[in-house]
Amino acid sequence: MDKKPIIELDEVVIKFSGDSGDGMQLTGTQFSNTSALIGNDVSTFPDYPAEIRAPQGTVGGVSGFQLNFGHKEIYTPGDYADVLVAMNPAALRANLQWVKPGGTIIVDTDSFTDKNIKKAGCEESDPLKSSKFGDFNIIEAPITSLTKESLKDSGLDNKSIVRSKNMFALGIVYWIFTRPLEYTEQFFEHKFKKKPQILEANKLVLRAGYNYANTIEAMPSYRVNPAKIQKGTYRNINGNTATAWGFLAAAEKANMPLFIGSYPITPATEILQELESRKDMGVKAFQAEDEIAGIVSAIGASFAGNMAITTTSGPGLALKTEAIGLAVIAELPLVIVNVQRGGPSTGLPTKTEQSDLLQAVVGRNGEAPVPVIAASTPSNCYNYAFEASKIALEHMTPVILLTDGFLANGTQPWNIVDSKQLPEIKPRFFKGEGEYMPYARDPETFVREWAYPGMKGAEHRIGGLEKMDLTGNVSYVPVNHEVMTNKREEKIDRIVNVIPQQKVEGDADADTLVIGWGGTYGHLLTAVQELREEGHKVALSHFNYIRPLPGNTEDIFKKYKKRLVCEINLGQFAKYLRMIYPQYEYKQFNKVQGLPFTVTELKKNILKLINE
Amino acid sequence: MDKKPIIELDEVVIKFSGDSGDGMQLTGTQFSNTSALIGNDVSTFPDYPAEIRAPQGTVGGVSGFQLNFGHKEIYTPGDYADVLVAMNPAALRANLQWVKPGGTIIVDTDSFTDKNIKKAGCEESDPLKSSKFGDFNIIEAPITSLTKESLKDSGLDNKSIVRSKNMFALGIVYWIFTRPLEYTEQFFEHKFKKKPQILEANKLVLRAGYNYANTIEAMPSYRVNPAKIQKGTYRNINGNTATAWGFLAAAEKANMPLFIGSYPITPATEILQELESRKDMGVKAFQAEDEIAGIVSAIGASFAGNMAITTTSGPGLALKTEAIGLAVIAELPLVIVNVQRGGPSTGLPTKTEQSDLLQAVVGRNGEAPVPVIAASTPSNCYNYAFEASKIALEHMTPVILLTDGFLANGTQPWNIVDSKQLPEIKPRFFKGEGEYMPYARDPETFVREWAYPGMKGAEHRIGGLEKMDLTGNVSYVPVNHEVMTNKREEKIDRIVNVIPQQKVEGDADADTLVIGWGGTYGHLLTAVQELREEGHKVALSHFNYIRPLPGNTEDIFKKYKKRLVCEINLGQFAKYLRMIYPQYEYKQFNKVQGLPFTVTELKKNILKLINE
Amino acid sequence: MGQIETKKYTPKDFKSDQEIRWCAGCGDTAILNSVQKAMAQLGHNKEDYAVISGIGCSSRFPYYMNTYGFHGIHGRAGALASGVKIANPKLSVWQITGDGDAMAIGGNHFIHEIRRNIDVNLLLFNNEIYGLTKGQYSPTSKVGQVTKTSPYGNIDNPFNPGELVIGSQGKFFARGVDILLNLNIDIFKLADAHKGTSVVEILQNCVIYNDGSFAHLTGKEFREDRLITLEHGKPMVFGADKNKGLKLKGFDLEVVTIGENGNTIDDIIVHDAKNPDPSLHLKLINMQYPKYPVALGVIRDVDAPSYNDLMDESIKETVAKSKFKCLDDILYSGNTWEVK
Amino acid sequence: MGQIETKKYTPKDFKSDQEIRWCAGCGDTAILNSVQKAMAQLGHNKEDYAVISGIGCSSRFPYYMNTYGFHGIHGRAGALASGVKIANPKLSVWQITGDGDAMAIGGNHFIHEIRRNIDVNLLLFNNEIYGLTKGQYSPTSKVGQVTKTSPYGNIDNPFNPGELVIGSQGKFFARGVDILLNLNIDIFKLADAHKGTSVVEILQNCVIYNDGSFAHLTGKEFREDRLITLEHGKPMVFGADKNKGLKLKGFDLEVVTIGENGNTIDDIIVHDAKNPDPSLHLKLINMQYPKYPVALGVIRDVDAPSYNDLMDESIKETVAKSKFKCLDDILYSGNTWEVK
Ligand SMILES: Cc1ncc(C[n+]2csc(CCOP(=O)(O)OP(=O)(O)O)c2C)c(N)n1
Ligand SMILES: Cc1ncc(C[n+]2csc(CCOP(=O)(O)OP(=O)(O)O)c2C)c(N)n1
Ligand code: SF4
Ligand code: SF4
Ligand SMILES: [Mg+2]
Ligand SMILES: [Mg+2]
Repeated sequence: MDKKPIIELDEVVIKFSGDSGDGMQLTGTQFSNTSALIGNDVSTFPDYPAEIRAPQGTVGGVSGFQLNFGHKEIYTPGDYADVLVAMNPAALRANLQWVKPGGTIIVDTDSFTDKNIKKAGCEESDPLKSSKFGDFNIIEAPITSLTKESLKDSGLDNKSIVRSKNMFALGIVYWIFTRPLEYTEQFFEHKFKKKPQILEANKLVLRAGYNYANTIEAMPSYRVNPAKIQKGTYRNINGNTATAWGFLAAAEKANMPLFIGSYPITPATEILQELESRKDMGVKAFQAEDEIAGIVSAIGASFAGNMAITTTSGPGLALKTEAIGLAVIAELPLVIVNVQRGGPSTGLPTKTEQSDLLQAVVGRNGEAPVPVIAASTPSNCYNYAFEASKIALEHMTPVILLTDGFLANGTQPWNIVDSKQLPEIKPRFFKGEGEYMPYARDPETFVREWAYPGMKGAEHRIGGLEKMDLTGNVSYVPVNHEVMTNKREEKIDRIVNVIPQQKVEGDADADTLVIGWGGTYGHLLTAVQELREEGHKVALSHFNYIRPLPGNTEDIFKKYKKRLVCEINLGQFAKYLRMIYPQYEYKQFNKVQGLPFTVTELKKNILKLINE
Repeated sequence: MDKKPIIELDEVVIKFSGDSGDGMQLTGTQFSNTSALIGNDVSTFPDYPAEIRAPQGTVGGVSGFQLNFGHKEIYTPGDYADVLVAMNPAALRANLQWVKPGGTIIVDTDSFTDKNIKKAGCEESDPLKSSKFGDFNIIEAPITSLTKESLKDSGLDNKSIVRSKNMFALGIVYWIFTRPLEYTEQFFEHKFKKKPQILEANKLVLRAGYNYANTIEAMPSYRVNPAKIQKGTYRNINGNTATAWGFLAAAEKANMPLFIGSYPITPATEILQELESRKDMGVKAFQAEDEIAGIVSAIGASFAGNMAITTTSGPGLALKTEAIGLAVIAELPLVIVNVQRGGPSTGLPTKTEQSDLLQAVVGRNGEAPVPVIAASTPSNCYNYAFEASKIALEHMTPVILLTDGFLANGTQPWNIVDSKQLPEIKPRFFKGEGEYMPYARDPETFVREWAYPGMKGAEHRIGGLEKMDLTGNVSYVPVNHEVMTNKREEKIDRIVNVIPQQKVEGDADADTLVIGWGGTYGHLLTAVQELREEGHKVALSHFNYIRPLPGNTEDIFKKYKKRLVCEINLGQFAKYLRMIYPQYEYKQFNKVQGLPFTVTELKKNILKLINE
Repeated sequence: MGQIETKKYTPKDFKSDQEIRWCAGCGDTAILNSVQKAMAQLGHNKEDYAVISGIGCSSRFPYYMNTYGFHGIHGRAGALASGVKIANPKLSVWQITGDGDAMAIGGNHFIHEIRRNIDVNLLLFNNEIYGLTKGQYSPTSKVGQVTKTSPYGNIDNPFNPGELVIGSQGKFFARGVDILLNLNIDIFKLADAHKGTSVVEILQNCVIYNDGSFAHLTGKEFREDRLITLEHGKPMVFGADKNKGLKLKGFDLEVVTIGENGNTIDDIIVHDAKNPDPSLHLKLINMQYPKYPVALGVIRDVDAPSYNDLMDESIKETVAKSKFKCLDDILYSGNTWEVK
Repeated sequence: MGQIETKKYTPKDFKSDQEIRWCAGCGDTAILNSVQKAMAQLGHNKEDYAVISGIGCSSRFPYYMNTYGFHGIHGRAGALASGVKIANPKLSVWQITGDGDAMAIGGNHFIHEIRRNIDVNLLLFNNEIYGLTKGQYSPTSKVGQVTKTSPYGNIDNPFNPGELVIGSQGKFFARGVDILLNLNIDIFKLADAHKGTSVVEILQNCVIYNDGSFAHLTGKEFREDRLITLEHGKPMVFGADKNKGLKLKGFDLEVVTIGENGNTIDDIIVHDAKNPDPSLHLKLINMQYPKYPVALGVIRDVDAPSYNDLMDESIKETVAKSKFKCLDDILYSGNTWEVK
């Protein structure tokens, strides 16, 4: 097996693609888990159609799973694939443009029937023979028939047999990249514990693919050595799970019960699902009848003394707008997670976008200031969910946490941040001494004290009407309204004192500063690093704290001559920066295709500005 | 009666104030109607508590009606009152600070009992004797007992008798300002047609008050001559009625049925109420179960080929956010009226504010551009409701029309704009020729064609998912999403070509430009005019078109050295201007007290900037 | 649910220092009194009461109660109360809501709260009008009613709140009248004892915008003949002389006079509020004057698990079974690896 | 309502050019076929159909219909359809909605549309799951059901759609099954003929996330014994041998075998879908297997004015009486004055 010469690589991008029913998500996940477990850094990007089952064999029905793994640190799932696995003509057609020149393409030749080629809408009758293939290293494998062959004695029905062909493909790729099979085999053993026939079949096919690759000549074998990454215990994690766990961590640190009130919506649903599963940790997960009940029940839970959150995506955030205002005026802690997706309206529900920023920052009736925080990698969703909770609880305010479809579904090896590594969270509970004044504030932070039902002697009433300073009684006194409006604003502004300073990565003496926020971090960092490696001077300042902006933001901006704000929208952060720091000019690079940036296009656009 | 010398005045501010149950709104309305009918210009500002009936006798329960009428053009209800009518101690206490030095105060001495004085929370035991009164001309009238006296033979019960004491007060004021009684008498005749006893009693008391004023000495009598205003037929109108009628006008001009789907909310409800009454004009007024059903039913009606609108206030706009996105992507005409009130959340529901601006402009998920228009006087709500409808129908887009509590309830004599004076409205209906392409666009305006159910041969499907250019079929093609996003944005931007140029009032060669938008126009104009009369150079540019801004906005801004944006919020329009024209500096003057500006404070702040 | 021992409270203990701002004569004030009286008699600690409302005249209620209170946003009282109760099931949660708050904008939360059987005492102040916004028709306004938004008469067919409760699988429904303090107090005690959503519709007079909407039923002179107060286990008799009653005739209800046409007290239906089958309760709820007397009292009171109890049990069970004792257990579970 | 003459359409005329994107075997496809067949037989012009939906797998329906169609936003199908129908009452409006779309987020519009009796044919695809979001429990999921959001079993007590329709004063309720094309077509015709909200619950199999949810009822082998198809005016008989039936026993329903224990066909209840009193309909709607057969067909079909007709009449009446013929009449009415 290891007779062949092995070529060492730094970084490889693989895209598994096939029909929605072909199990590509599972295949991709297995490959990335194995790679992570053997010490590579990995970044993944699952990409699937909005339909549960889009029409078989069509380009619209192609499901893809891209991953980038390497010997060095990996920040993005990669622009172009070194290896494409295409289980049918549609998958080939949809992804060919995304394969690097000279890249390897593995196709299941059995699927290239006339019918399938037509369904895929290919122009040529035999796309495998097409001149376009000159540049590629094509591996034509009769995957379906070989799968059938290897399972002919398994006793399984034809449908089940064919369903396991993805494991044949995985076996091939495992061999090419010298991966061990054991982790995937362990996975089978767990998953098919109660179905020994299926368990055996999967193992058999995986190995058959592996052996097939070993057998046929003309196939290079690569090794991607473990990455030199920080010490620690790692696990693979995606953004939604990381978000859910960040809240668990916060509740534990605050020593409070965790309540989530949510309504399912793509791509946020997994947070709710994970927390429903965490009933085993005492989480009160309430699947509400709609988004409004989701947030309002969470506000009720917060009033009752729980740490409360609600999770959603764009259209759901729109529906929660009115209730966010209630949490603002009631000054109750609450975290609202918005996993952004393609808009407007239902838009492109399974695709990523950053177009809810202004809605989050200013999209409410009345003067209703809310801190806004954005995570920037799948794994740091954990940290920012924790941070959002800490700010909410310690500053008695709703906080909006922005992630996006790319972060939510993307995975990454994560150097586990356990409870020892996290700071304390100390809500400002009423201590029971003296008379309780619901709207008396800490003179430093402007934060009021929290008393909740069950606390003896602190009975009080709150609500959505303007309230008298200190007492919280309803008040229509004109000047009091201005006082309270200003205090609410000031309270949020002062959070600047507890958030970290903004960082810059790259050249301090560059002319050009690239500015980004949220889920584009990996792509922006890679682009900037590559440009620097190529000899250009450039820096990146990527934002996680949106409102308030870190205190040193202006200091950073003024150091650079040129600023390029890159976003997956029409320029909302640029607009926001103009609102706050109008004295600087901001160039924009925007993309609105429901897709993450590519490093290539970023470099091109940054370079253009550098050279201007 | 006309033996006394009559003093001629240019402008007078009167405030009627009393308990919520004292009928001050009616009294004020009668005075302003009479004044308007005899040719004065008038501006009014009703101001009442949020409770239906706030506790009797307390300051919180005081209901006021302020009006400014004059011989010259009147743009605001005035800052300080020349005459205050105070029906009880609480009314006196609440309003004393708003009376001009040397002003006249008419009090019902019967109401100054110990109990009432205590209820009002007055510091002194006899507030009428207080030293604070040195400066005022006090008319102490035993209004309640005189009312009782004059009705002692009326056969009415005590409650009904006392209820008419407001007419006694009105009679006094009528006499002071030499107003005829006939219009109010006609009003009684209409209103109490079926209650002749009450009719007679009201007439009697009104006249008794009038005669009382005539009888007692030491009382000057003033005349405010008719204003020199434009020729035409006039009527009194408030902002909500004007808004409703603007829509009627638009539907008539577009020759389309008018549909309104709304849910009651202060201070927008009267628009719905007026249009419910206009069933007699064929209006389909649908009081929905909530705000969401209000707007969504309107979208349905628009899809079905009606001219559709929905009306609400802040919290309701928040609830409609998601559905506005649907109208954006479906590219269906719709007008959303938002009558702004004090926020956040329920806030100060009966008070005015301009704090929903950013919500209107950018507060939606996804890139969801919507034109935003703001009315600036009670009567021009008519024009801008018409304009909003015209843009919606001719550009196939939802349009947000902003008014506010001050405009909604304020009244003004209105030089009627009838159908002859209004432009045509020409929706781009599908003509039935050729194949219908739902998302084919006019190359100039980017507007699509409108076909609706019932039109033969144009059957098609629309919805909230991203759609393919031209055909409107669902599309997940990445580049198409960008194309459509840009076209939707561009369509709204191009509306700049059909809206009027921005105007400047005042000195073209001033250094200082005052900038405002929406309901503050009257106050800003008065302040600027008065400053100019006082010899200062200053100009005003007041905005009605918010998104897009008029094409010449930049030209105007660049002409001035200093810009002061005055708003009833924390500076939302200033932020918005920085977003669009960051190259200019904007100073701010903001007030968030649930009250309109006073001309006095505006002048002070503008002057400060002029002198800087 | 606080201590078992009965606290010695007086109604005054439940009065807040805020001045009542309802119109003089508004039914809300009478209901406030009956709630305060009832609470003084119930066994909960004062700090364990949470009084939750939406927006409307009626929803100002919490401000007048010296308990924990939350005046929410319009229509969302049900969701707010649900969150409070699930978050802390020990609390005694009272939801105050109007016909608009609960059945117009809040309709969805209303039906879901009821179907889930969240253990909340839900007092629905039905004045058949939107009071706070000054008199538009509500989803319980009568057909033909002239209001600010139905100047030509209302064409919107009204809900019958109890019927919607049945449709939502409600397990407790009672009907009170603002001015009938003792009846209300009796109902509140049973509502408090019932574990699940206890919906109490209270016919409430809005003196300003819908005065006398229930006067044809509640007028002292004829009240006894037009209303029937149901009590579990008691025969359904009514009338000034307690000689009228309800009898089953096939699948229908019939009003009979005891002692006439051979009808005896034994012919009269004995009220069974505990019957899970809702169809007879529905008939009782739907009874309308003049054909029938209108039913007051606890019409339905059926035991069923509440969502909050099920949630609690389910959490206890899974926590007990779980291998995870703290988050670190989860973080280090499954596929992890070490980099040294 | 289009012309009286019957159009000669075939089901193909109602198929759009868009490829169907439901999973192979999804019940939605069967329902689509039955709707297209029914429409070909009804008397409306094709351009007068408006097919309106919310969001969900089922709500993709309009894309496959060659009629006017609007795929709305989640939960708002009822409000959208209401607007369409009120705006243009001549249209034949078909609302397509899922159990989540209609009864979770859309619950409020659902109950209000029904209470108003807006003349819409409302097809509720009940698969007891959220399909499009990949398998969370819905408000009709069974207690104990394991789904993505109920990994330890669902604790949320489900609605029975028909019961909620009754609670909302529904005048028409029918139940169909995805695969029973002829039954569905019969129902659709009656729904179309009914003026008012015609709610048709269709038991729909989601092969991916809730496969076999209704299999215990609809399996060919026992279907006849576990389902009963009600027809107005016909006795309530069922069973493979048509020898079982429903009989009234006091206030309850009983399943009896004709010919056994002295039961004859005359003991069997004759279905009266037109009875305004909902209590027997409610019992029929609530029948659950194994105690009872589950009722299919048109269970309730009661005449009552629709909101849209009342609106139309009210407008006609007020317009006829009005002194205002155009806006100028209003502008110049009342107190006006001239400045010369
Ligand atoms: C989101 C929102 N929509 C509308 C309103 C306006 N509003 C306040 S209370 C109310 C209705 C009140 O009726 P009801 O609930 O019956 O209470 P009542 O005043 O009759 O006691 C309405 C429409 C609001 N405050 N918020
Ligand atoms: C405002 C909003 N909330 C949530 C969603 C996500 N969502 C889409 S469909 C759906 C539920 C679908 O269930 P159902 O209506 O039963 O339709 P099915 O897919 O089962 O046919 C949900 C929760 C959304 N699109 N919009
Ligand atoms: S308006 Fe009606 S409901 Fe509101 S406080 Fe007054 S009487 Fe009560
Ligand atoms: S997920 Fe279920 S409901 Fe949705 S298309 Fe597939 S089978 Fe049908
Ligand atoms: Mg009410
Ligand atoms: Mg479903």
